[in-house]
Amino acid sequence: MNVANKRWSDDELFAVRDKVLQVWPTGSEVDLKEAVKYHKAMEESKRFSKVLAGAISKGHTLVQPRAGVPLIENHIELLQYLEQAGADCLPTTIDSYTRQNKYEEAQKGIEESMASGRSMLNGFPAVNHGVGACRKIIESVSVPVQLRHGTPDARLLAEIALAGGYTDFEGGGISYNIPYAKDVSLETTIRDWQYVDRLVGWYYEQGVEINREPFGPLTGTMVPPSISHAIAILEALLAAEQGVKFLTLGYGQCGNFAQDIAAILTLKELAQEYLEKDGYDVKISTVFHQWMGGFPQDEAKSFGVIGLGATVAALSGATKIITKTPHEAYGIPTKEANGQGIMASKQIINMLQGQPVPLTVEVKAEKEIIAAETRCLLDAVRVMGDGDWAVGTVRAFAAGALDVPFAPSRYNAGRLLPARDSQGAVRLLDVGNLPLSEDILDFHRQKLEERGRLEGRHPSFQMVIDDIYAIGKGMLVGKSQGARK
Amino acid sequence: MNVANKRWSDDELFAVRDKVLQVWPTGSEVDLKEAVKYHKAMEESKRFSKVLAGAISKGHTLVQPRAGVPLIENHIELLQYLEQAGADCLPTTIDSYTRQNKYEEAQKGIEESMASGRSMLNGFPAVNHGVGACRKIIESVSVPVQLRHGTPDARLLAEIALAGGYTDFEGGGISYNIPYAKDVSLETTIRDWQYVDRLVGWYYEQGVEINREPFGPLTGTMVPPSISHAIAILEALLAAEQGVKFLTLGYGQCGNFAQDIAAILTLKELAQEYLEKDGYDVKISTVFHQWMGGFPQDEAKSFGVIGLGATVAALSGATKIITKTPHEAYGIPTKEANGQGIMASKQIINMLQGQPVPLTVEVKAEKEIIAAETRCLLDAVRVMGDGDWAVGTVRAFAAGALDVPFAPSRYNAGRLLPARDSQGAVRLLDVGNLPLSEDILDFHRQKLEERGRLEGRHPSFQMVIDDIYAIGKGMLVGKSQGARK
Amino acid sequence: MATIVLGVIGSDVHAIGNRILDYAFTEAGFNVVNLGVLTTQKEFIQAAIETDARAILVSSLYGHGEIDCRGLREMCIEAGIGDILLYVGGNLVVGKQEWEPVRDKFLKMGFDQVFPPGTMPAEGIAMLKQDLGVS
Amino acid sequence: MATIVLGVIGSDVHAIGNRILDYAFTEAGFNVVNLGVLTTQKEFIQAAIETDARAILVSSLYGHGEIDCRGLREMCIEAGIGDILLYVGGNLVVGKQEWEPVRDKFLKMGFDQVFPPGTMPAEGIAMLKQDLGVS
Ligand code: B12
Ligand code: B12
Repeated sequence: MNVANKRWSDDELFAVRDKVLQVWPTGSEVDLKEAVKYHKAMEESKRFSKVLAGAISKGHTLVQPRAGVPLIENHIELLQYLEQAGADCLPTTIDSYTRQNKYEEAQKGIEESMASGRSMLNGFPAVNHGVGACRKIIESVSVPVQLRHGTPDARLLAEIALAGGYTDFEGGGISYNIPYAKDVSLETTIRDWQYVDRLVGWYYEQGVEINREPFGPLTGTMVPPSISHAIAILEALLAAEQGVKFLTLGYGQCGNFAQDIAAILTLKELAQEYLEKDGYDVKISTVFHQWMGGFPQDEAKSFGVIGLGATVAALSGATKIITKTPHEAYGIPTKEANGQGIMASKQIINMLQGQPVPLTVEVKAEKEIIAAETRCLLDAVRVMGDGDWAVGTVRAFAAGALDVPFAPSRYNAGRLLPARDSQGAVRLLDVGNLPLSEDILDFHRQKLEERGRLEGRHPSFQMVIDDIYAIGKGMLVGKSQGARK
Repeated sequence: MNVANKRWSDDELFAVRDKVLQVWPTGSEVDLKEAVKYHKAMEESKRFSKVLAGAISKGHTLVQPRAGVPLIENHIELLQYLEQAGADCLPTTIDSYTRQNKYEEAQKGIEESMASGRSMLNGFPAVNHGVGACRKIIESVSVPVQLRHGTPDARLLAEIALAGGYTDFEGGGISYNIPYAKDVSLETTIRDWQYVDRLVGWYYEQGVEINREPFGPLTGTMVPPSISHAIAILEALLAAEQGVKFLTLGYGQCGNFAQDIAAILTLKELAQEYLEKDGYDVKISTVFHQWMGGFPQDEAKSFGVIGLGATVAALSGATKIITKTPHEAYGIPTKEANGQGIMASKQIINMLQGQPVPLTVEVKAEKEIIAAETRCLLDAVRVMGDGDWAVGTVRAFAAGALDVPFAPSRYNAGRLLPARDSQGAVRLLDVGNLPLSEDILDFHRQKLEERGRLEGRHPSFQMVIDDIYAIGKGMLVGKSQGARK
Repeated sequence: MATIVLGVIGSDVHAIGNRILDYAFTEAGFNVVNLGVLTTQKEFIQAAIETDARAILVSSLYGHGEIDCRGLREMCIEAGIGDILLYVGGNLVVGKQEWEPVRDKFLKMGFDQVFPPGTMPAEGIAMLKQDLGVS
Repeated sequence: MATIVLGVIGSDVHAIGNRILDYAFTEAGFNVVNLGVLTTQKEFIQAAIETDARAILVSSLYGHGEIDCRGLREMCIEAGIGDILLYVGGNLVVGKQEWEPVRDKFLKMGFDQVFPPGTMPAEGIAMLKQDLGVS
């Protein structure tokens, strides 16, 4: 095993660092000492850790869109527009070539975008643009900006983004591998993300607070809460070991009211429990992702999906919500469509501000099942790793004891098959090798049998497909028609 | 007192009827016997009472828009479009001249609309168009159609609409007077609505089920649930006495999650309780009105308001929701905008289908307070009327023991002043003469003092104004700025 | 201070904006004669004459404003108060229409100021003070 | 029945549609060789040659389809499978764009059929059976 959950020494970090910075010319722009100075001169209102803490203490839910376009000036214009539309914090979403470290292709995309006057990339290629460009972005808005991406190896990207003044960096060794790669081993990505986390830890030791955010929704499609919770908590533990002190843990809306509220509540409670148990002192916030699966084509229906997500996010007390847009089913939104997603969501969040979390019996029941499942998973990982979370993670994925539905990675067993119960909660149709207790397995079986009875059919892969298409057809639970129709 | 809650004899009905039908030439088109035959030939899927019963048994929430344009063909086109957009039941919304029985002006509006090719009326003038036109409408769609208006004296309108095949008729002697008139006495409107209810009762005796729907939201602006509940239940009692067997009771969204859910639950429970106590056997359904106050100008923000309303309606288990549109702040919506309101709402309602009502401690607490208040009001009405609900209603309004905020009628005391507490629930700032118990008054006082403390100001009319403007500014609870800014 | 007549014209019962306008213009120092909802052209003019008002503020929310407001200026002229200030505001026409043509239509009818949906009272107050030369 | 090669081109990792297409085309009787996500042009062509496939079905969801698909037909020709059927579908370009020009762009690149966002597998299956003359 080529990885262990053990804090890197500064020497280890800086030895690797030299090579990382050489991968692309802009690496040479990074001057850590100067970057620390730059961060220290920044207003607190632009620092993610502070804004998140403020939201928690006031009980607010912050609104953040996704957004990134290839050219600097356009990206600035976009972010300013979204701030105007009411975003409480902003993103820079990175393009897919950069995510795969294909900086030459990103360069081609930049040039073609310039030439054609259209965006030819699906995000902002921050590595190609470099440190100075990042700072221009940070300086052009008055709220915190986070780097959002999906990059298995984000070491150079992190160097440039942090030196460039970003105060929050998304991703993790599991969540930016399994849904975002095909052939990259978990050992590699866990190590590469230890680098990122250690870099963030190093900044903290210099007095600079950087927030980190594992990518909660994973494949965005019927991921059972316990799966995403287990992975989020593992990434939290790995990050904490490297010195990360501020973490936002995420969850992608599943659609069932009670399950979604319970998920946000348990995410924070369980993370705190596991981090404390291992002796880490970390500030935890949560982020609720509006519906991450396929969207309806119709814009009004999309507003419906967005509205339900915003309502649940606000009622759950999530620290932050990531919004979608009425263009979701088609393509990268225009700035106007992106602003509409923000405004619709924020209207709801403001209206629900200060209203208590609806702790119903159903929410309590879902909390119990999510917590029990997550503990089964995490405890198995610990055992499989002989007490080492990193080793355990690698082994658990190899054994299918951790398994993400619909993920492209060949390091993911891909045996898990989720389906909705009759009320739309995500349950397990095929549990694969998940180390769940008999009680829990029974629970899932019963829930899906109940649905099968109501629909007069046996739960099968066709049911899963129907569920995937359901939202596009204006439902949450798929009716028997699906791909054939 | 010129009114009593006593069933009209057929003779009484038919004596008045002769005069009613003479008010406008189309009155002569009404042939009751033939109308009964027409109704009996109608498919059950187009009868409101059946569709409502079906929704209740399946736990569905039906989606219904508001819609009405001056010319027949356009109105049909509009309804067909809205059915296509997903409306489960349809409306015909009547114009404001017809509502005030100004049929000459309505005629002018029809003619000007024809000449200009634009709608010059804010609804469909059904009396002017007559029985045949109504039937054309009913026959052009495949779902039930309800007549929606706001007419203090709706006797002729009811004759034409029921003979025209409508199976549901909105309004009531209180709810279509106090918010819709200035100078019409409650005695007059209660009598005129006894006529309508008796006519509906007469149809029932011939075997034709017509549903009736008191107008729940009243002025649509911070109406405390107990006020609208008391009035809805009074109208239910008055209707039941005349032989009405199917009633949909309504409530306009106040904005606080727990209060809104509690309102729908108590509305049905209390109505059933009072109707049973008086020995009536009536089928009760409920309707949740999406936000009835001033809307935000921005369409995306309006979608937010719509989304929250749809979510709460679905979770509350209301039988029906009346939708708003992204054009609300501007004017009568285009058919497209109207369809968008339906589609956004229906997406959410379908997604939440079958999910349980969130019975939180806060919902339970709101249920108790709403029930206690409503009972105070109704019991006072009974006492004031010496056991006669009609007499009691007239006297209670005269004494301010029933009082609707912001209502134009001079038969309404207008002393009641509602304001939101810090979580947005509608409370009483000035209780006027409402006969509420000391406990309840204390509760309201405390809630508003708490808000005052948080905002560092004394509750006042300025706070009420701020609350009225709040939604337009993207909030539920008004911050201290309001009209002055 | 100056007396003004306020009301909602025609068969319109929208009372909430009217109540707030009453409060806001009174707070701003005007002597407000509020006729409330369902007010006819004749009632506006009679009240203006009786109270020697400097301006008539008409609201129309429900969409029939175009029909209801026609001829008001002419009737003022006939009644001998032809140069009284006439303001109108609200949701003046049916549907979401472009604002400029709507405004022009009402200006042509003889209104001195026309206010779009969502106008805050402060804007009307500032304009009225300016038009009346008071502060 | 006919063999087809399926995959998601370029740096695109959207795996869900690919999994469903695999299932649906297999159910419809095709012999599906699924290369999954992150597939290069070369890999598509090699697989087509190796398996003697009748069609290549390319998905692109993430917006870079325009860059990634360019030259695929030419490369097929070079590789000696110039007249293999080429299908493409997904969210082919960046942003919500008008469909006709997008389709034309990909037709001009040499694709035989181009499918818009939200296409159901059944439509692709019906078209492929028609183009291959099978049923
Ligand atoms: C789920 C999802 C993700 C998941 C994917 C998980 C995984 N590994 O599979 C995650 C969260 C990881 C993700 C990441 C990203 N995504 Co994404 N994603 C989606 C989303 C919401 C749903 C996709 C989906 O699964 N749909 C359900 C399946 C069944 O449908 P489908 O994929 O469309 O495929 C069907 C049809 O298109 C058709 N079809 C497809 N190909 C072909 C080919 C033929 C021949 C035929 C006949 C039919 C056909 O049949 C399929 C089966 O029915 C879509 C938006 C949407 N559609 O609502 C965005 C979307 C595709 N993503 C997008 C983007 C940009 C990204 C990111 C770059 C992040 C970002 N900037 O936002 C990264 C890309 C990472 C990468 N390197 O590829 C954009 C693409 C933009 C564009 N084209 O302009 C979309 C459209 C969202 C948006 N509006 O911005 N995404
Ligand atoms: C509450 C409401 C009702 C309540 C009214 C209760 C009552 N008695 O007051 C009820 C439910 C009864 C109702 C009924 C109807 N309504 Co209504 N209603 C509304 C709603 C939602 C809010 C109005 C409101 O109170 N706003 C808050 C106040 C503070 O703002 P305001 O009224 O706009 O007034 C402010 C400004 O406009 C400005 N202003 C107004 N006049 C003037 C004048 C001057 C000189 C100045 C400077 C400023 C100014 O200052 C005011 C204070 O800030 C509006 C839509 C909206 N705005 O969101 C529809 C709306 C006004 N109603 C409408 C309609 C059509 C009706 C009905 C005919 C029913 C129907 N077909 O839907 C009936 C009409 C009955 C009748 N005969 O008049 C339409 C009008 C359509 C149009 N113009 O094209 C609207 C716009 C909704 C819509 N989009 O369809 N309604």
